[in-house]
Amino acid sequence: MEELSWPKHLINVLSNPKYLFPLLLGLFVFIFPPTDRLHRIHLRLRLDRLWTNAGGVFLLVLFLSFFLFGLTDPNFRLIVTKADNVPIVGLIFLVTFFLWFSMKQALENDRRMADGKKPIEADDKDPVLVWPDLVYGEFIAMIVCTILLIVWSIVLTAPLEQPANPAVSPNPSKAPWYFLGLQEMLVYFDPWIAGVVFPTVIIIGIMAIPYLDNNKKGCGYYSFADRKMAVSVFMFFWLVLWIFLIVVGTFLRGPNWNFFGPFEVWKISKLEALTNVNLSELIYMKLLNRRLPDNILVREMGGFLVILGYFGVLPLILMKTLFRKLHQDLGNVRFSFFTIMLLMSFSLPIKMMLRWFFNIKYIVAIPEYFFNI
Amino acid sequence: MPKAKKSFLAPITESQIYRSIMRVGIPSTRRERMMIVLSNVFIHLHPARIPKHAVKVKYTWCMGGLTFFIFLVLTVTGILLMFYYRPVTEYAYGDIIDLKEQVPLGIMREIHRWGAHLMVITVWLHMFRVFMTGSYKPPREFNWGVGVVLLLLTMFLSFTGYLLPWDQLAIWAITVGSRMAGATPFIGTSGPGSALLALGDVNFVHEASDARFAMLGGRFVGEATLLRFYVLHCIGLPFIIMIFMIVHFWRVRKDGGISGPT
Amino acid sequence: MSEPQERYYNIAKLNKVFAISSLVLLGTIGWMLLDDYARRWKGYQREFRSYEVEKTRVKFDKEKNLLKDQERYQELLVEREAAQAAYDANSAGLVDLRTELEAVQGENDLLVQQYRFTKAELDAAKYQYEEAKNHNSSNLDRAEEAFDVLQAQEKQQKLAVEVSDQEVQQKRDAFDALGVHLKEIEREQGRLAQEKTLLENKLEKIDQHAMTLPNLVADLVRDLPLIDMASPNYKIRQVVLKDLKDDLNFMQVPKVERCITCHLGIDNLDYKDLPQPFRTHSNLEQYVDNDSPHPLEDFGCTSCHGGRGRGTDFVTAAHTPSSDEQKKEWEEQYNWEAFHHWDTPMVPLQYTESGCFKCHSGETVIAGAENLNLGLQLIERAGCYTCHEIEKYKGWMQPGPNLKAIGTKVTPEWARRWIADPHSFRHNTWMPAFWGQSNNSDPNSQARADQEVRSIAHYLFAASKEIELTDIPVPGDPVRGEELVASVGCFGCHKIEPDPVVTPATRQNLQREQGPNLIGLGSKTSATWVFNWLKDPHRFRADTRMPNLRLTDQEAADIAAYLTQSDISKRDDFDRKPLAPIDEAIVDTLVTEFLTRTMTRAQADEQRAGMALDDKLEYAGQKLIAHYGCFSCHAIEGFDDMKPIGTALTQEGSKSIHNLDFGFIHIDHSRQAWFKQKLKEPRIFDENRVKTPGEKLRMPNFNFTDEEADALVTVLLGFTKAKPGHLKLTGASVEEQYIQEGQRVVRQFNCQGCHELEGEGGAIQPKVFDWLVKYQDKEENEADAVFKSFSPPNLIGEGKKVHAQWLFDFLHAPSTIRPWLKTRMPTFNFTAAQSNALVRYFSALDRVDFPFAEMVSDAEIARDYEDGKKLFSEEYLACGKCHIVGDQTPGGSADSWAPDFTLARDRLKPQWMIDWLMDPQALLPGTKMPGYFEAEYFDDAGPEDILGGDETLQIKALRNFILGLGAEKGKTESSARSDDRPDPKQTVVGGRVSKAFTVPGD
Amino acid sequence: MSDDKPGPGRTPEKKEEGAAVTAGTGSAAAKKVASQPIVRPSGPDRVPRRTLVAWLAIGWLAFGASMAAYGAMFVRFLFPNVLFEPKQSFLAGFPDEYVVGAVSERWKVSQAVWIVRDTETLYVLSTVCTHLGCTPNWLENEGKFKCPCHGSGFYKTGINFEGPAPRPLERFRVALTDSGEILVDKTKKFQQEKGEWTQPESFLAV
Repeated sequence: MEELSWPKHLINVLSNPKYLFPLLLGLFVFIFPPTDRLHRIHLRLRLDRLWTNAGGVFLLVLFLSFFLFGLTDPNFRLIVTKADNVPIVGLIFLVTFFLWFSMKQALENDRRMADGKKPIEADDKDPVLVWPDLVYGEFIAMIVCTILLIVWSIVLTAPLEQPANPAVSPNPSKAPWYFLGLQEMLVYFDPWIAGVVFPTVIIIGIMAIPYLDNNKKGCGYYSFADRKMAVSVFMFFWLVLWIFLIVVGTFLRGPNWNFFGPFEVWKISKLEALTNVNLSELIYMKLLNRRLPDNILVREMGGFLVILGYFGVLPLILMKTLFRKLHQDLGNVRFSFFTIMLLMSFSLPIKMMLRWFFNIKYIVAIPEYFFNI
Repeated sequence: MPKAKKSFLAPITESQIYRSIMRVGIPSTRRERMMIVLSNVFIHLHPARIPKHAVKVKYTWCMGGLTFFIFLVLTVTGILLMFYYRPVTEYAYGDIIDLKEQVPLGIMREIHRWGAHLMVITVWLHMFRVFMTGSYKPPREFNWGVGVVLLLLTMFLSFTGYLLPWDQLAIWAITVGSRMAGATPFIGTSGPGSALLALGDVNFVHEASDARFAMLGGRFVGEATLLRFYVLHCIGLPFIIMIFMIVHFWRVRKDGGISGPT
Repeated sequence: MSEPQERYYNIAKLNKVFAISSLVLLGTIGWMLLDDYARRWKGYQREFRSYEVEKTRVKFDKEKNLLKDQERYQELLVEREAAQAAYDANSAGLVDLRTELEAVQGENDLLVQQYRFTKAELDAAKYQYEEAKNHNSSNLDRAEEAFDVLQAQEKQQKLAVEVSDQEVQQKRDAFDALGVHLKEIEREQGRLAQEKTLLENKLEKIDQHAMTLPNLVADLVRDLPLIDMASPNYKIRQVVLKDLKDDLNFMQVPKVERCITCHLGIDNLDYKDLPQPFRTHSNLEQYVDNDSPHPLEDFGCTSCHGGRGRGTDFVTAAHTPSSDEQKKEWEEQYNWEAFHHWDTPMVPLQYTESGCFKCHSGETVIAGAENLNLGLQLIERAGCYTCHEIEKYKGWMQPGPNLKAIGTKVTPEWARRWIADPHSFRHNTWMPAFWGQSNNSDPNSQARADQEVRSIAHYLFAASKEIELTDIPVPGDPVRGEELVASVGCFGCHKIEPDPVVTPATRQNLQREQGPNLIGLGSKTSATWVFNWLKDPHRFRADTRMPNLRLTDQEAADIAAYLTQSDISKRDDFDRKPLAPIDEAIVDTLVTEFLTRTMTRAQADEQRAGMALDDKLEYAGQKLIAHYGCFSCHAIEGFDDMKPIGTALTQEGSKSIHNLDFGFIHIDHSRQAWFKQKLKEPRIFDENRVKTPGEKLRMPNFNFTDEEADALVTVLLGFTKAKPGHLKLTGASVEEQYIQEGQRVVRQFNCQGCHELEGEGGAIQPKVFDWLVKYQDKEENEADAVFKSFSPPNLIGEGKKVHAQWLFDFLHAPSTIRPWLKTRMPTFNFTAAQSNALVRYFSALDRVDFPFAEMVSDAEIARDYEDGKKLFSEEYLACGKCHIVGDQTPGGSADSWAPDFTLARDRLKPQWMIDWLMDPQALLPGTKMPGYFEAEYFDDAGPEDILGGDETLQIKALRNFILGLGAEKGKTESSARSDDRPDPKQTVVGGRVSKAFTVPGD
Repeated sequence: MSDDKPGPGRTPEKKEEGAAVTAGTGSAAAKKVASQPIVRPSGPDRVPRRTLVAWLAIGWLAFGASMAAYGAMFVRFLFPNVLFEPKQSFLAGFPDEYVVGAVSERWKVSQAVWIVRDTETLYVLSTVCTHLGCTPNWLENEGKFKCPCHGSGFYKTGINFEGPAPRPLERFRVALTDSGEILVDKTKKFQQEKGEWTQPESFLAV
């Protein structure tokens, strides 16, 4: 193997979720500022220019050049052009485009409303006949969609691997791509949390959006300024915890579920040291310098306290401090539901970081009863 | 109104047969245009008139409509594929090979598979659009919930279809995916609390009686799973998803049509 | 009143968008159709068709010209014209006759119809009548009456029909008679032109230039897209196999073979010169053809070649190139890429024989699969099966010498030099090299190696037992010894090759490497040891394959002297190789490493501290022997029931590529590439790996050549988990099992080193030739003529020839049959099971009933005595001129002698003797035995004055007389024989049996 | 075709767009449309009616052709390129195995044929009744094939003589292999009514 050129090497290192994820998180609050203060920084950094035509071109060029540059690399090409991965490449471009497209319209509306005008949609209230305008448009859209599907089908053969063999699992074995976010979570959480609790919570959470978001503004038109908090939280879930994890799971997870940079060979023999400890071990062995107590409850007391603090005390603190205004807006019930949800979802990045930077595996570890958090 | 020259299609569009089917000829007045919407069961999904911004692709991205359209494409190709596919472990793999190697226009499989991927994406983008325009807000809260159920069903449809080729990709994706069911608290063997559901020495939650078993029809992904997933994929889930779709479309209309600024 | 327009889009623009997108849609659908339609195999079929037309046309032209030159055909043409003219001239009569015939025929038709109706009514009436009878109905009378009437009517009508039939026949005959001559000519014409007509018909079907217009149009239309399902020219051809399955992991699915969709000329010799994919199979005698043992319908293609039978595209059929050049060519020509999603891709052409093993796994030699056979023999010789479990070789003996008494044989110093580098002592030894390999040649490893070898040697000698050696009673003479070695048959299994010579890897060569190359024995051991070993090898090890040649003391002493005291016996360079001094630090490391595997470091240190140096060496040696698996090939004290250390190879050919560690070596990611690399350089995959000594690869290096490695790869690829249906497996019948069992014994004891068996073997023959030239002063051409008679006998037809009981006894205690032979049948110390296996093997080979023995009664022998003696005498056939009779040896040189007649009675089967006398060449091609009774002039062959000149009787008399010669000799010892066939269970046939052979199941 | 004239209800902005896209947005449409009482602006910004219809016609033609191709494809899809049915020819043993004058039911179940041997010939009859496809029974005593469904009767030769069957039973191609075995090929059939029973391979001369 020849040496990698430095840009590839840099990308390889950077794309390690260990670095990429915190980086994204850091950038995120400035790109989608949930609060006014952050919004001011956002404006000062002129990040709003991302959502203009120029910004769109910039994003397009950025993504395109990355992929074009990447395609010169055999390993990148191998992974990206794998038939089942192509939809995800498409997804990256589509999501970025529609993100830009919606934000662009939102910003236009925001600007109009700042000038005291109504959003564009409000100006377009004249009725229009469905026949032919809407129906015709839909018809054409269907045709175009069909064309896309057929061309895609001709160019790419649907994958069919070796016949099923229950005795030999392929390495890596991946869930369908749309579940890769969940599979990624499984690395950090026990199956019952990542595979059962989280999906349930996610579904309930999404369904609860209309009931939590009692902001009367921002209905029926694109806008950001009117609903910074809502958009920002949504983007966090949608972009960071869903799309990003899918992309990582698809492109950057290789044999043995090891992390591989986009320009790295997927070697089965690659080994990573996975040395993890539980919180209880940290407390008793490292801090208190003694062996783990036999009693499970005593042993995991620390963990329970942390959990209790996280879900019990933290919301109260938040209520009084950072989220005071939110609390006022939402009221007690909504607020507690919202913060619990939010904290739950934040537990994922927190667990990730704990794992990456402190090698902590479980906060509460009771494998005896399959109860690990 | 002065009579204009008749269209050359008039002998057809004014015939009794055509009229009996279409009710309205080629519409040329506002009234006729509205009539055609009202008298056609398919187009009647739409109201006769909508606000102008709702016609704009810029606003709707057409994602909901396309999702429905792809669903129809998947139904048609799926039915065709059923002619050549037998959900039995001995045959399934060979049948899928043959779609590529021998069946004329076996490309239906490609259309079906890529269509399924595309549908997941369009559903996501549709939800994204709905969120960005705040369209879930009252009075449309419930329909948002129905939409979430549709999202789930879409992903389950895709998931169940994933197993059918019976290749390595299939069984291992399902094996990995279904492991999670086994971790369900209380009713999954490897979930917390499963040990509590025992009376004396008799354990009620074990590998052959837990949530995962119900899903797979066995301790591991095998013959029974293939059949289960096939039935769910071809009959069970499409049936449910259609009911929810009806509700969804109905509620779009009943909740005041497409959203817009008040 | 203005109506609000309520419109948004510019409809013209939408129309345009619609039109454009519809056009694009149409385009994509067209594209999809074409993409689906334009399959590569259609192109091949089209191409093949043009070849087919070409070939057919050539044949047709040839046939046409042949007819043109054929006189008879030309005559017929003329005759036909004349006949036609005559026929036409009679047209008036013809018309009359036809009119008459038609009239009669019309009458006949009516009669027949009437008759049939009546018959049907009769059947119904009969039914009614029977019913009525049964129910005693009141209608009985009426029914009976109706039945009777109809029956009478039917009889009458039948008669009428018969008369009418006859009349019709007469008329027809008369009509036909007129045209009979013309018909005959036409028929003969047709017969002569049959081939041409067939070809012409074929051309009309396939050649567009020879088609009728409607057919031509149809031909153009039938393959058009969308309607090509109705009756296409070009279609996928497939065979579904019943007994051969694709293994889809825990499921066996019948193979579907579509290879013939493109490989169109595979079963037709006409296409043997065409390029691929059309070329004929290279061996239709054996494969593909319906009359071959492996017809396509039953065996398909992928069962031998591998590949994805359902594939209809070059890539998806999982073709595999056989060389880098081919790979490049395919990449350019077919966009070839490895098809990873099929576990059994095509086996590269050079390894195709691996496919034979699936069904022929029980056989020792698979006819025609030379590469595979060589590989199997290499596995046997190298002893792969001792470290790697291989189903086929379960229970085979260890290939290396017994080391339990090593102290009696060699010195520790010699042993250390030998273990460290066996090839420096004997260039072609089969002992592989463990040290000095790519992963242990660095200075550290070398220092360690010295101590490892020392420890191993230490253990071996410490565990060695003494075997008492008797002193050589007489002084040996190396010169006589050399001659003895050349003559008694040592070269059947051994070589004496002081210097490396390039020998091709052949099976015959391997037969001569059954035992070690006998050089350097003076360096290795003492003359006394060699003497003792030669006198009785089984004393050293009961199951050794070294046989006892029953040498006299003098002979043994001479050979021992030659092997230990002549110029071939010393390897001075080797003896002078320095031996590293002991390095206790390294020995300590070794001991600690092994100790810490089962205990903590502290415990290990403590234990080690309590060990003397000797103990440490012994301990380390023992562990190292276990580590390197020395015990697999050699019997070593303390290692009697150890498990083999290598990977089991029984299903190696099905191993997933992911389970093969390619390390950092850049070779093709295929099984065959990995196997070959591993065989050529077993330790290569350690390159650039950081490993402790204990983790390193340890397979030793056998220095396989490329051909040998290829042969072994063929075998390994054949070791698959494929399970052919039982109908396809060989070895199903009892005979086949006997043969396979016997072959295994033959192989293990290297019978073919001396004898020719099943058409191969006799490896010693060139050496016999050398001996004749060197010691018998024969000219080369002389030697060439007679070397076969001085070689061990060809065992063809042995089952037909000799009595089973005799053979069984002979194998245990060989006796001299051919006293002129210097090579001697040694005593192998066979177990009863092994001898039985051999006896059954010979019977099964010749399809002889077993264990029946035919006998000739004493009375018969007595009856024929006089006639036989006359025939035997000098005046007539002079049998005694060549054959030995008891103590009487014939005159002349020994090369014309023939076996002793007194042995015949016990040894030979009477029927065989008759066959032999009739035609010796047929039974043993090339034999010196003259054929007195050749079939061509059989009736004149025998003398007229004996037995009335009846040759059949003469032969019988002669046979009986010869049997009598044996009876005279054996009378004292043998009991009376009966004429009857012996009871099959009665195993005592000859009357003097030490051990009896058995029949399984009895 | 539909009236597509943009009227005054259009927003000015839209008008611009339309004008920009279609060169010389024509006035021709205006003349045709009766239902619009509004006076249409005339002049160079109107789409010519002819162009309008042309585009629409092209669109519908192309779309119609696509749909036709689609439909044809679906039909084609129903005809696989290979069949997994059992082979249509089989070896039926040696002629001596068949009794002269008897109808052999040996292959009735596995191959759906009767093999009939008389003094000079041997022929293979299909067991499919020519009426509606039932399988007749061979009645040894009556010497005829009788179909249980609608009572058609056939002689041993296969000729129909009673009941509704319109034509005789079919015969299959029969030949001898090189080794003298009977080879029956069911892909080739011979029908008496077409005079095919005299053709060489419709029977075997024994």
